[in-house]
Amino acid sequence: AAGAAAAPAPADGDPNILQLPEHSRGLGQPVATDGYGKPSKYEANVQRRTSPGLTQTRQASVSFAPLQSLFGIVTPSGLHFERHHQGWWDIDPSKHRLMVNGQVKAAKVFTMDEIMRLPSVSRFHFIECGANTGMEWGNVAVPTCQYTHGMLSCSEFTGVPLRTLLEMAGVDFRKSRFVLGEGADGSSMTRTVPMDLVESGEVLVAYGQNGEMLRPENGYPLRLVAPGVQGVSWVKYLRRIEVGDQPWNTKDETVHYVDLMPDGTHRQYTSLQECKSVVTTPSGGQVLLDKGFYSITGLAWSGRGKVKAVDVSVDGGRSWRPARLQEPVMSKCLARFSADWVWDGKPAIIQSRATDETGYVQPSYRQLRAVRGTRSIYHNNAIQSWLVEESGEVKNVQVG
Amino acid sequence: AAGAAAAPAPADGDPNILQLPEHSRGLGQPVATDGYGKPSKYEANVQRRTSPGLTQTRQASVSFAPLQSLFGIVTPSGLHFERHHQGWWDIDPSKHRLMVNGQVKAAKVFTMDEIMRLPSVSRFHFIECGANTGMEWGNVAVPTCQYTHGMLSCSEFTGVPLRTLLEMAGVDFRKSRFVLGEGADGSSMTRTVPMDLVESGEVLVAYGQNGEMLRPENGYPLRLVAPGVQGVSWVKYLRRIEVGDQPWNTKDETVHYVDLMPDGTHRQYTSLQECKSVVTTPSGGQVLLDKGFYSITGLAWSGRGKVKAVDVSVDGGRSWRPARLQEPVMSKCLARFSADWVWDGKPAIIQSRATDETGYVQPSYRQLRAVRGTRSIYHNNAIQSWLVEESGEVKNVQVG
Amino acid sequence: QQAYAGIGRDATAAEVKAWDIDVRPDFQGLPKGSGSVEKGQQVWEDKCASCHGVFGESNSVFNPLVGGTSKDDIASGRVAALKRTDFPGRTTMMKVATVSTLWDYINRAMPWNAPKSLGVDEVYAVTAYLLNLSDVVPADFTLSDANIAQVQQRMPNRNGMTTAHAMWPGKGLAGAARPDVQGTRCMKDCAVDPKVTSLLPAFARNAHGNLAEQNRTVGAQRGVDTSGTAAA
Amino acid sequence: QQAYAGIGRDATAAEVKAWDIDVRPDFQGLPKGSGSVEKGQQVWEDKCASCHGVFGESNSVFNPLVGGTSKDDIASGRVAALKRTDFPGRTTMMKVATVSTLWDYINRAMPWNAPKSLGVDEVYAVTAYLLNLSDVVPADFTLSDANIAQVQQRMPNRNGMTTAHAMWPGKGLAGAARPDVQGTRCMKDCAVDPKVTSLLPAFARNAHGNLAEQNRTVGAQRGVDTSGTAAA
Ligand code: HEC
Ligand code: HEC
Ligand SMILES: [Ca+2]
Ligand SMILES: [Ca+2]
Ligand SMILES: [Ca+2]
Ligand SMILES: [Ca+2]
Ligand SMILES: [Ca+2]
Ligand SMILES: [Ca+2]
Ligand SMILES: [Co+2]
Ligand SMILES: [Co+2]
Repeated sequence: AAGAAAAPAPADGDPNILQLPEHSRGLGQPVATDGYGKPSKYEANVQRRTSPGLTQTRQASVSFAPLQSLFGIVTPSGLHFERHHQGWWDIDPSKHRLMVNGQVKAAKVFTMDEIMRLPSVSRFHFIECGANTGMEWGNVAVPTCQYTHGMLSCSEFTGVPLRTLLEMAGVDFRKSRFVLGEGADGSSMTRTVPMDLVESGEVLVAYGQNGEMLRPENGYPLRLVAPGVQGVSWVKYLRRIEVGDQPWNTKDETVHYVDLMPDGTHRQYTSLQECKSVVTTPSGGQVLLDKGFYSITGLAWSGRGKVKAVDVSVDGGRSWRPARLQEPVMSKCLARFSADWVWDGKPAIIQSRATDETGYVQPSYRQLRAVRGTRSIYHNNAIQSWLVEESGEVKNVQVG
Repeated sequence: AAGAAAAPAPADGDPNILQLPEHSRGLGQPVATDGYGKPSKYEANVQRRTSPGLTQTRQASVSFAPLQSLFGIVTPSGLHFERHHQGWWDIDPSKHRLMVNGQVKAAKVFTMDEIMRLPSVSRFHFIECGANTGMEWGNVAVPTCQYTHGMLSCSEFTGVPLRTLLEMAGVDFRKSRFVLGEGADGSSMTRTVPMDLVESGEVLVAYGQNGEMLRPENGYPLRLVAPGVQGVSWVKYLRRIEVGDQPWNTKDETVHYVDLMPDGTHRQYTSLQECKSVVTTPSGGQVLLDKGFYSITGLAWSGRGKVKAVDVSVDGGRSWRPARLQEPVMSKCLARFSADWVWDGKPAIIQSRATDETGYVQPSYRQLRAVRGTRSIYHNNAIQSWLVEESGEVKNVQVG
Repeated sequence: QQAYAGIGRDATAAEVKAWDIDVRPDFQGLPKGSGSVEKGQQVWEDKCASCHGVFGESNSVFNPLVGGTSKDDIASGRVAALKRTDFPGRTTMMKVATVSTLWDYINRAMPWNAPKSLGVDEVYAVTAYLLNLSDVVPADFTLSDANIAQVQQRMPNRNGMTTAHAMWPGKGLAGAARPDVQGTRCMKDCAVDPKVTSLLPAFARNAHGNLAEQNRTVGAQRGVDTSGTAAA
Repeated sequence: QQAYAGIGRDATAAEVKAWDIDVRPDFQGLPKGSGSVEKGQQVWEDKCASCHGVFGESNSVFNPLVGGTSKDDIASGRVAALKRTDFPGRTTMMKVATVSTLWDYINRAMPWNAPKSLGVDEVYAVTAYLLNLSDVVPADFTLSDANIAQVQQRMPNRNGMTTAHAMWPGKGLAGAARPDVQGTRCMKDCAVDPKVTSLLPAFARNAHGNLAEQNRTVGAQRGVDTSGTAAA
């Protein structure tokens, strides 16, 4: 097999063992060298990246999380994918305000100080852009899982259930079945969110992400967290919530994030991210160093609740076996799966297929396209295939 | 009440609303401005810090995590507490090796490439230094929970169960009841770990932390993860595991991390971190801006398993009520609790008290000192008290 | 409320006015005003054309806004070109179903580098200009709060939207009880033909840069060195 | 093993020798060799005294290594001063129970800025010197692998350790089935006297810097401004 496998140790032993390294023979660096630390210099390849040609500007654009290099379910906040429509800002939280208005007894204004005084919850949830894997509807377009699936991240979010704020303003849940979230950036992103999700307590007005405040790129100091719903609804720099009795049909609800069907109609308000999975190791653009044992691992998720099972195939889908799921499996959260594999050096096609607690099974490209065609752009949750060639090289492919 | 409460809005409204901010009227920054992002500039106060006078050098020292500013249970890796005995290093992972030797059929050497090919697990665990809260055994010594409890962090760790490696080397679990972990830094930290924990599959040879590789300060590229056990046993820069039939009595097992009892004996091998909790908001060194509603929140944990309950008192321990526990509560992991409180502006003493699934109840200082005196240095898990003064100022106190 | 005494306060009327800018399909939120196509062309050329092209056709800063709609579409309320798999792009005017959306979005977000800088009448005018470019309104038209509901009746894709699916996570709009697509959890001898049907061409291997530099340098695998191949 | 074919390899003898440096209380792992107190003094003054002081008494880089032990302690194997609550510090020699620990640690970690640079005989010698400073061995003593077990019998705190507790998370050493301390889950009218018994003195408020700068500037509370008070 190809690749940069470590040279076999000489007869007496590996020089990295026999000659004690400098760090075993010296004094290292002091505590608090960095009051806020950073990754090793040897991790410099692990970066979020843009896909050339995808957008014409970098402020209305996307950067993709390097899923191929991540472990477990938490996305380091520095590598969280980005999607901006009019660029990102670092907003002074002492000047930021949240307004609640519309169909409420009294419109309200909250400072960040006040929001952070209210009872909060902390929950792990995935966020996926509705356009994730969108470039692959028609055919293979990009080489690695960073680009195929990297508009996906998962964090522990901390915030106040939006329900609490609506109750403070005086909401009538029988009358008002829709909520508008609006951002404070240039795009002032607006999206309609169903009151059902708000009423359940799931939708949060969040300030915390992975133990610290949200990152500026992810909406500091306040964003909407709408578990299971596509990322665009997780309005960043959240400045206003309006309560109403009908949806708003905003630009990103009728011109984008609408799914073009073969009959020329657009499906609108397809907000939910259906059950999906992807093998991240090994994955496209990698090369296996050797034959032998590998642990196939990847991520599975569902906007409808918990992942119930993930199956893995190494023969392009002819046969499958159940993968292990890492506990705890949480609702509307990434789940990490793994399966043992001994690579015999022959070509193999690796796939994963997730099933969620509602019984929904992730479809093949054939099954998905049979209904939705190839031009939807959004909500491509088809089974991903990686071809392992004899050279060890792994390629993004689609199988017929 | 004292403090910098926001000025009341003028009659027509808050200028932060009436005059649209710059970010609502302009174009923000592009995606991937930072391939690896960082916190907002407004979060600059949230740093790990040293406690002046605690150690004579900064390479054999500690930096404390800012618990007072953290949310949920995940500690951002950049704020993870540090404890070095001979400084930290950024080790080239391609040159790092792990040796397994001692009472095994064949001593083994593994490269990082090889370790990362094996089946891995990802689990959330707390790590607490055995000396956490050690400065407070006799009396109040430091002002904030960063210094009283900040040798505590919690991450999602990814790695290979040590059991897997020992089985590959050929271990006899009946004969070998102890394991030595040894680091590759100057201190080559060595600690004895019980085989019982290894056999259970809990002890990991870990390379991942919160989705990415370990940070250099936390042992990049490899560390031992010994859930429930004090941090010093989580050997960083792990280079060697020796299997044996008796403990090693290393310097940090007989000169430090031993607990001095009133009778002049030292308890040795007190490795386990018993059930403990601390209110982080509000906490020492803070000032409440106003009377009214507050959400008291904090962290609870136990080295023996899951936290079962946390109670909160605001009258210095005369009366208590159960706090809410944030799901999921995981074994040997931080749990976030919260309780509603309306501050009437009068002095109050806030405390939390955790109970774990074994039924162990966190003790008061009186209960703890009755058995262990005041000179143990290690394993101070007494109930913490914060005095809220009429001014709103919160002070670290001990109650009699 | 009593439970959280001291947290939050009532918004003033001026505050709500300053921020409550959304315009709904039923035109709730639309301020009174008007603007002609002619004035709109002026605004457009001054403040919009540099990015979107004089006729809204440019693809250099964003996708084209105008094009792909016909008089037939205006009559039927369905953009026929959306059915054609051979039709290259999809312009804004091909997709947008509600005129309120254009008004709301231009008002809140355009010009891109100076959002919320237009006056109400400028928004009416430039919206009128875009509608005229698509033949929705004539060249001598003046769009206003009074006639915008009629204009809605001529939007080329006004009947092109459906909520007949199971992907609205609430009750209000759900048009289908069950997902439209469903996989099968076949475990062996599955009836598939695992032939590779799509693969990146060799010349495109380096279009995303050298993949060796996009993978960790340690672990079960490396990134493939694609530096030898040409960028697309 | 078969399951993970191709992962890991047998270590060579030279490799194990290079890294397997630990010395256990039963002296497993101790290499043959010897060193005199006199030679130890030389090594000490050259390579150790700058940090630990000529007599191991310095508190400037680390806690004192030597002091606080007596001839009586050597006889009893219990350091009496550890019982005294009025005794200020605890030196290394007061605590260390096993001589192997000293040998092992000096060999692996000292000198602090050049660990693993000492030869085997130098480790023996400097260990002998430290033991002599504590009167464990006489000034003319030569410590060696042959006599180190006898020296162990004179370690001042050799009987000072106990594992009679429930905090070893395994079976091997657990000396108690149940935790020594147990709180009480009293919920009301608890028999406590919530009087403040310990508080930081006012002059120490700023000893850790200005707390206003150590808290977030937004949220339910701020850090207290302690900049007006003197540092300790
Ligand atoms: C500096 C460049 C620039 C200028 C000037 C500009 N736009 Fe835009 N426009 C954009 C970009 C980029 C987008 C896409 C934003 C996004 O992705 O959300 C856009 C989006 C739009 C859209 C929505 C298109 C769609 O399909 O999403 C409309 C309508 C629009 N602009 C109209 C205007 C009008 C009217 C003006 C002038 C008043 C204007 N633009 C000025 C760059 C510009
Ligand atoms: C440059 C400073 C420096 C030099 C030189 C130095 N030491 Fe140390 N020594 C330290 C520090 C700092 C520690 C504490 C390390 C830690 O916290 O783990 C220490 C710890 C020790 C300890 C353990 C003490 C305890 O209670 O943990 C011994 C024994 C020791 N040194 C012996 C020596 C000997 C012998 C030499 C010379 C061969 C030496 N040291 C040279 C700084 C030094
Ligand atoms: Ca208030
Ligand atoms: Ca409105
Ligand atoms: Ca384009
Ligand atoms: Ca190999
Ligand atoms: Ca050994
Ligand atoms: Ca000291
Ligand atoms: Co978007
Ligand atoms: Co330590």
